[in-house]
Amino acid sequence: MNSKITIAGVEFKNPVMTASGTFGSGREYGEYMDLNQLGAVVVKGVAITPWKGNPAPRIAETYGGMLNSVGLQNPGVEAFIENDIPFLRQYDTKIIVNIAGRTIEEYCQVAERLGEVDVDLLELNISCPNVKEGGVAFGTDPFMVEKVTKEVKKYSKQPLIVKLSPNVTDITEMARAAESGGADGLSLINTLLGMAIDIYRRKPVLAMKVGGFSGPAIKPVALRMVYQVNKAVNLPIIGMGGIMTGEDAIEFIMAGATGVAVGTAHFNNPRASLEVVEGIQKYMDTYGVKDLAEIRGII
Amino acid sequence: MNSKITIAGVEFKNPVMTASGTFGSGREYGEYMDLNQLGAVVVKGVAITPWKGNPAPRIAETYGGMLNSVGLQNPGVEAFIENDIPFLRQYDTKIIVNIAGRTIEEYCQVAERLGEVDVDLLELNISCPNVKEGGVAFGTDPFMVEKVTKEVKKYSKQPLIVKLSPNVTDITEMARAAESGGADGLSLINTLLGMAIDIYRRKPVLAMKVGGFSGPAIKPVALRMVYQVNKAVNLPIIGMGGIMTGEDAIEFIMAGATGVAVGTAHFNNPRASLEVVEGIQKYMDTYGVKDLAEIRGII
Amino acid sequence: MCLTKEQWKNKKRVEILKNIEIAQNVYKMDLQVGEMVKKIQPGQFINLYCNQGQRLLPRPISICQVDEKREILTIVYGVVGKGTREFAQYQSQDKVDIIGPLGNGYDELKKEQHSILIGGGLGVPPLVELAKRLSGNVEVYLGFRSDPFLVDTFKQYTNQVYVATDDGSYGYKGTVLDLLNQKKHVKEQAMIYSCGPKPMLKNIVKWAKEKQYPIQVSLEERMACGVGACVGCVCKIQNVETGEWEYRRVCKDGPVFNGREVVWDE
Amino acid sequence: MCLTKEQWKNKKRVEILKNIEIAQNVYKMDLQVGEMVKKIQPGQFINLYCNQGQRLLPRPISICQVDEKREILTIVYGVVGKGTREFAQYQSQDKVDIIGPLGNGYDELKKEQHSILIGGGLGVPPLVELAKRLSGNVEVYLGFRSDPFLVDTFKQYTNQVYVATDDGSYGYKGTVLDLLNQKKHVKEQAMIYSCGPKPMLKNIVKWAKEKQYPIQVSLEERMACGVGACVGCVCKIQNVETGEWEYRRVCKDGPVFNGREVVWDE
Ligand SMILES: Cc1cc2nc3c(=O)[nH]c(=O)nc-3n(C[C@H](O)[C@H](O)[C@H](O)COP(=O)(O)OP(=O)(O)OC[C@H]3O[C@@H](n4cnc5c(N)ncnc54)[C@H](O)[C@@H]3O)c2cc1C
Ligand SMILES: Cc1cc2nc3c(=O)[nH]c(=O)nc-3n(C[C@H](O)[C@H](O)[C@H](O)COP(=O)(O)OP(=O)(O)OC[C@H]3O[C@@H](n4cnc5c(N)ncnc54)[C@H](O)[C@@H]3O)c2cc1C
Ligand SMILES: Cc1cc2nc3c(=O)[nH]c(=O)nc-3n(C[C@H](O)[C@H](O)[C@H](O)COP(=O)(O)O)c2cc1C
Ligand SMILES: Cc1cc2nc3c(=O)[nH]c(=O)nc-3n(C[C@H](O)[C@H](O)[C@H](O)COP(=O)(O)O)c2cc1C
Ligand code: FES
Ligand code: FES
Repeated sequence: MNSKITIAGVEFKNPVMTASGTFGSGREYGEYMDLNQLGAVVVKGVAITPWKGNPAPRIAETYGGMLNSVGLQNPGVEAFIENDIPFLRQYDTKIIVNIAGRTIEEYCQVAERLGEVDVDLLELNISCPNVKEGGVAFGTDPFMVEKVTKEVKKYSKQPLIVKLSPNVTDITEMARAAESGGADGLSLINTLLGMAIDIYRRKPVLAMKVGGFSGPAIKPVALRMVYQVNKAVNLPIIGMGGIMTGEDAIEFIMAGATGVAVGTAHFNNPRASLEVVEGIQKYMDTYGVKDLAEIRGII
Repeated sequence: MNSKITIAGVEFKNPVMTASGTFGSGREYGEYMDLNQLGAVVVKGVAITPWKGNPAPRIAETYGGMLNSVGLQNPGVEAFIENDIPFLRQYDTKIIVNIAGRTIEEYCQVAERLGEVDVDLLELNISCPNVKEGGVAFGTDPFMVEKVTKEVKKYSKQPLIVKLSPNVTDITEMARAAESGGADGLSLINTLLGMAIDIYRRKPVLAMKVGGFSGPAIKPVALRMVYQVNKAVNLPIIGMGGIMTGEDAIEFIMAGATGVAVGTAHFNNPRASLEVVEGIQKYMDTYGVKDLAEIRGII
Repeated sequence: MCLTKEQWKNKKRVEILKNIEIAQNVYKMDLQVGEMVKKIQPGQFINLYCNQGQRLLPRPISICQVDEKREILTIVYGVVGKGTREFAQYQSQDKVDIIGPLGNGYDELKKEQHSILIGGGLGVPPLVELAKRLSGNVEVYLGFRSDPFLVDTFKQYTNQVYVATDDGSYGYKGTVLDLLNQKKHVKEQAMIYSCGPKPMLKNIVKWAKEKQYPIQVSLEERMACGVGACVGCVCKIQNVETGEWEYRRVCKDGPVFNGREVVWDE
Repeated sequence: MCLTKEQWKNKKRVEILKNIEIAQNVYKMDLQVGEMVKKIQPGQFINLYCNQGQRLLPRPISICQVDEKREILTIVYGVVGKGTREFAQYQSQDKVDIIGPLGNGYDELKKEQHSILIGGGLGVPPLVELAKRLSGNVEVYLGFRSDPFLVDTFKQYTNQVYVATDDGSYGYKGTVLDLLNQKKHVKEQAMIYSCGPKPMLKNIVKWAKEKQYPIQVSLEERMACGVGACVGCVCKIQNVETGEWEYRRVCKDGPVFNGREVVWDE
């Protein structure tokens, strides 16, 4: 049974990745599992300069899910290159860097800088609901999606994955725009926009009031979008949104995903992504699936 | 402590209603609770002629939620008037009729026919994700939202509530369109569009592939939308989406809702809506809230 | 019409007395349900709620048997998904929420009539209480893939219990329909009571029609409310005269239907 | 750098030995955790996961005390929300998942030094193991709203235990700071160890600064991962020289910080 996959010419030993922002740069969860077992580590969003992020509270729990308003706190691309790439390169796993920006220019600068270093793919985050400029503003307008993709693509040495926001009326429109812009693949979904209220303090739980909603609660929306996008464009998809188990991952693959990313599940179980790897393998063994291509987009 | 509310001139003994489609016309759950304790019964979608609905399976369970693709099966407005209104009028509770249509004309016909009978409000469902014509097609285009609202309003004797779809980029745009069209109030949210896959049968669980996603899983999205809409328009809001307890209902009221509706929770607990009534009362007692207006939209 | 407080039904938390595996991935659970046992009709079901909060929907499970004196209700269920996997982990003394009895059970005939009970796989359990209550001539035909269960229980109520397994590991090798065809059924009046997977029921109905037996079938469908409110659990029921069909609720209008009225095409 | 299989930490399912209410809505839970007890530093915490699947995030709870011989870890928690309400229902012999120990605890000083431990409400428990391990002169100041707990436990380790309650129902009537101010603290070198609600900590830090005592404070923030990966649980930490601040992770960079470096403005 072979669970290898290829995205934009890059081969991954298995389809399981870590969702950006939920896994740091791998160091912390590396204490809980063997990072060599992962298809790829997708690191948290990196910007051209350090970003402070949003005030606390940044986390709220919801039924079967959670909200976050981290706001892309990150030490900037130089610190990332210095500290995290050497750490990750010790392991036999692919590195995907999620890139953040406030303007098209900033995205391009990060992409250009990363072109000089040893990482495997770039993931363009135009869908973060937690930052005012950049982020989701780019991700909900097809014209902007195409434009930012096209520009960043010019500066990218590595294949460019565009990460889409689910907070739109028609996700296929955004997917087609990214395709027109020259994306080499798509990641979906980023977080939904959600809110929780502390009725005793009579305030939103999050300091920023609203935040990004993730976890198994959102899986039905994510699956539906992967399914729709897979029918609409010809790009490989990294599917995510609520994956907790190997079975969940198989659902995404059947909906059309090539890769799958595990995010919030880590907070419930530090070894979640490895258990997804094992679960996929077990499904393949039990049902005689020799290659994931046999079931990809089968529904 | 007074939990009375008023929407479009109609007074309700408390803010708790049943979400359309989850409570039939009250008969079934009437065996589990005293319907007199409810603020209103919102009956399932009624069309001008009987609708057969969609093939089975129509139900899928998801993490903290569920999908349905009932497709507005209903016996038509005449059968509804004959069988259900006399039943409901035995109780001291308001009646809100959810109206379905394939065309603007059909919506108008139902509204007009209901003008002749004893019901308290109409709820215009332009947000059902389970029917091809009508339904969500009307609910995701602000131009259509305004138009259908304006037309149906002409034929409505009772106040007209417009029920909005959450499957849009900007819910406030739809809310403003309904307001311009002359809506007397808004209901939100209807179901998100979701999917679940049976990996053993290698097929979507639902015969219709995708369906309406409801339950506590979606509450963060619903709360966020109620909050946004309350800031954007001057209409009373009936908030819903995942309400399971009195605390959940208080969150919606703090986000700006006047009424609240309980849907999927009934399937987990037939008495859910009554427990919400009791929970709201308890919160008011414990925290000295004399009138819900004190906390409405407080955040 | 308005019910009084005493008449309202409610979700009820009951104790599990026993929960044991009786065949591969098939469990038998005894519940201490109280007075509810008195109201039960064979073929009815209960809604069993999961204790895990992420699973909101109840699982409909047929009533297999009741012990009126000790107020015990027995169910038999297969582990097929997340909910039933959770149930299988329950221990005696654990508690679960249920509502019921729900739906319309089998119409039992008067005494001295001839009855043929036909069950397949997880459709076998609901026939137990029926076999117990029927008098007269009762024949029981049971089909399993491989590992049979409840056979001895039926034998307490009738000595005409016939078993088929797909792999021949027990009883007749073949389907329950093959087995039925082996026997000669010449009784003029026999009521067929049947429960099992759809393809089996479809074939049994065809067989019954040929033999001109009336037939009651118990159907399954994915449910949400289980009480008739959501219209989620439908099957196609046809007016045999006009040929017109409509979607009817398995939970409230069934789960037992007249086999001749069911449209099987999907 | 790469760890070997044996070195990986993991979520661990442990048995609850005892779970009792020790003050109104305050519970003490003993967990049979195995070897983990050996690695613990006072001020560290564990992530306690809910058994109910709709609650995904672990609850960070400080380590109150360990019994190295019997491999028991004790926590004390207040019932303040859904998760802690669930914990309160657990019975002995139930099991829970935990990871830990997590975070950086208090820097303990060498022997014979003077230590002042100041705890408020649910900030009291993490000071127990610290009081146990400190030697030299140990003063303990505890503030409660009304119903004190763990007071006798501290008395096992020092005879200088002073208690304040807001309503005067026990000990001194007033805040723990009022109580502190009542005593004369003239020792030149004393380390302050503090844990409690933010407004209290803010005031204690001010007091300590005036007296020129070094002060360690243990902070709380809403967490997701608890291990430093999500950057969800931040507090503002300032470089005292430059005045520049950045968000640091309470779970990984703390929960114990140098009180002088914490920015309290929000
Ligand atoms: C009236 C009736 C009586 C039944 N009696 C029995 C019985 O006695 N013994 C037994 O083993 N099984 C019985 N079933 C089937 C049983 O309800 C399902 O096997 C069970 O719900 C599966 O739940 P799960 O969580 O393990 O599977 P999942 O597929 O994970 O279930 C998820 C959801 O699907 C629903 N679902 C899945 N399969 C079915 C199904 N076949 N019918 C209805 N809902 C389904 C569940 O209710 C749940 O909402 C009966 C079904 C019906 C409708
Ligand atoms: C390092 C640390 C140590 C702690 N030690 C103790 C202790 O020893 N005893 C004790 O009673 N409490 C302690 N707390 C606070 C405790 O974690 C919260 O009271 C608890 O998480 C509340 O959970 P809940 O589900 O009851 O509340 P809810 O508000 O329903 O919790 C929902 C979510 O909010 C988070 N949350 C809520 N309040 C807090 C909080 N104050 N800090 C962090 N997360 C929060 C929870 O983790 C959960 O994700 C500690 C917190 C931290 C950060
Ligand atoms: C705490 C947190 C931080 C996140 N940060 C980022 C980020 O920096 N960049 C990004 O593209 N997505 C970010 N995401 C979104 C996730 O990568 C993922 O798309 C989303 O959480 C859905 O997957 P999940 O349900 O498995 O978590 C973040 C999510 C969480 C929960
Ligand atoms: C089975 C089912 C049927 C529904 N039918 C209707 C309907 O006929 N008309 C309508 O406006 N909304 C319908 N809805 C949507 C609900 O009224 C409600 O907006 C939604 O379920 C969110 O609330 P909840 O999470 O409390 O269920 C239906 C929902 C469910 C689950
Ligand atoms: S399950 Fe709701 S009508 Fe049958
Ligand atoms: S809780 Fe994730 S970094 Fe602290």
